[in-house]
Amino acid sequence: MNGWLVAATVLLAAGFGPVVWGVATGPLERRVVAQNFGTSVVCLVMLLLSQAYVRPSYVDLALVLAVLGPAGTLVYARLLADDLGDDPPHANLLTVVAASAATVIVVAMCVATGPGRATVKLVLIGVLLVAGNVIASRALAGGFPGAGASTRD
Amino acid sequence: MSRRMRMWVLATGGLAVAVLLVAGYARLPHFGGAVHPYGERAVSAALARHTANVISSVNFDLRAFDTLGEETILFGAVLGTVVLLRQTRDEREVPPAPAEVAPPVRRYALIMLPVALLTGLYVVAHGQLSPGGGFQGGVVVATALHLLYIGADYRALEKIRPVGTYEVGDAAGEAAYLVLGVAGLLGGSAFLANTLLPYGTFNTLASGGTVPLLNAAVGMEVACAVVVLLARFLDQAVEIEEDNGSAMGKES
Amino acid sequence: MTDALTLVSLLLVAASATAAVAVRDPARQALVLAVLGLALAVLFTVVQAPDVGLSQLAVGSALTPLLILLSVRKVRRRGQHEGGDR
Amino acid sequence: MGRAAAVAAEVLAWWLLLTGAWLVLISTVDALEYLVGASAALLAAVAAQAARRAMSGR
Repeated sequence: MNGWLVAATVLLAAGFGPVVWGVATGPLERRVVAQNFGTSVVCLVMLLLSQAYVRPSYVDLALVLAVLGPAGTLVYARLLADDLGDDPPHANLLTVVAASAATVIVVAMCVATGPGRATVKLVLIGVLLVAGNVIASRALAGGFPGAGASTRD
Repeated sequence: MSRRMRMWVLATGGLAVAVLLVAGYARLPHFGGAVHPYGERAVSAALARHTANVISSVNFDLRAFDTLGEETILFGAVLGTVVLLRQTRDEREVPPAPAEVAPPVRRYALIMLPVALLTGLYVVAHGQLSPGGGFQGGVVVATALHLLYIGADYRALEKIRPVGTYEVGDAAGEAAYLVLGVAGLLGGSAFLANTLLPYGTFNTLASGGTVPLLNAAVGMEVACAVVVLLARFLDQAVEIEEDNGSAMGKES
Repeated sequence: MTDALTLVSLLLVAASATAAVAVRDPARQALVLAVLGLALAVLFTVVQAPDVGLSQLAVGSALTPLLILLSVRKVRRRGQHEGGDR
Repeated sequence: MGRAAAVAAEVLAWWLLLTGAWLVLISTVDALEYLVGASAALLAAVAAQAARRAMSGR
């Protein structure tokens, strides 16, 4: 009974299920926020899977996602600025949930892996993920002023 | 050749392929069994050549010729896009308007650009050790450059991304792959054979003979190809407009 | 335990793929495709294919949305031109 | 002279930071990793400096 595997399954079902629902239905504002939250959930699941399968090399997937995930959300915030213009989504609660979940999981994994460069790598991924999530949600909440301009580049 | 005749030729050809497929399928080891003829040979060949990541060994060593085909497909696809999305006579190029971006997003893009670039290069360099390789790392490198478009605007990106250089890089990556293949030939063995370089010690950067070099060639080619591809898309979406003499102000 | 994880990831891929087909608007579809990419990356990792998962993450997280949304933008701008100074 | 020194200082700062990041990312550290890491970090540092200049030089 691998505890990490249980955690990954629960996080995937409880976290990513609503994300798929949130991105498939509802107003555009909520869909973009769901996509941003989905990036954090899957990055954390990747971290848990690398610990569950005892394969430190799987951490590279979480690293690439922590680097490129928020960039994807910024692409939406930038190119959908016109559609999001009227009431930009404010999802501070989700950002706090994502940040706290990331902190808990990274700390747990750091304790499990013990001191060393691998732990620093985990902390780096955690920091990148949380910073990216916060910046992306800030950008969604009106980070592109003058969104009313007809076309933007 | 009437239409009916053509249908008959298609039917016979299809039937023959179907028969071959079923015959081949019948002799496959059944799913989930203990016998893996192809897997065992691939893993033993990869370990014999000190390549830790068996997938990279299959991609760049055992079936390097197929990867040459994939790389040429990508090269051809980007070439086709460049031809299709070129600026035609009745279109004019309008300089892109500067975009206002919130300061935190700008700082984030500035910090993340080198970090993403480093991550991409890390994924390319360690292709034969851990999951990753030339293709994945090349895409990460190309996406890293475009953080500048996301953080600022297209004008800033155009300043540091001379498209001509990347087109040359695209061709150079493809050529490097071919040259490495021919080098195997000149080295007395077969085209793209991994007999040129020593296999090095297992699980280190220099292991796997020519696998890391082929990885680097593919990484360079994919990164440059994606940059050229995005350059054409961005040009069309941001700069190129119909020149139907409309008196509309510059709104791009 | 791995069966449960495989089952959950398969269900998520099925759900997001159905959503990708059901959504008609290209901009919204780009969003659903990004989430489908994430679900696929998890499925590939669960069945021990991290290289494919990494490819899916690299392409699906920022490159595909950028290509789709730039195309949507180009089509919209062309629409505005035909419509004159709407 | 001031501008060139500033540019060099920034590239150097980014280079050291990114080489450190490379050493964190890799699993086994040996001479070749240092060499490849340093050159990759140098490339990224030059790109970082060029990007900042392109973004601010509006």
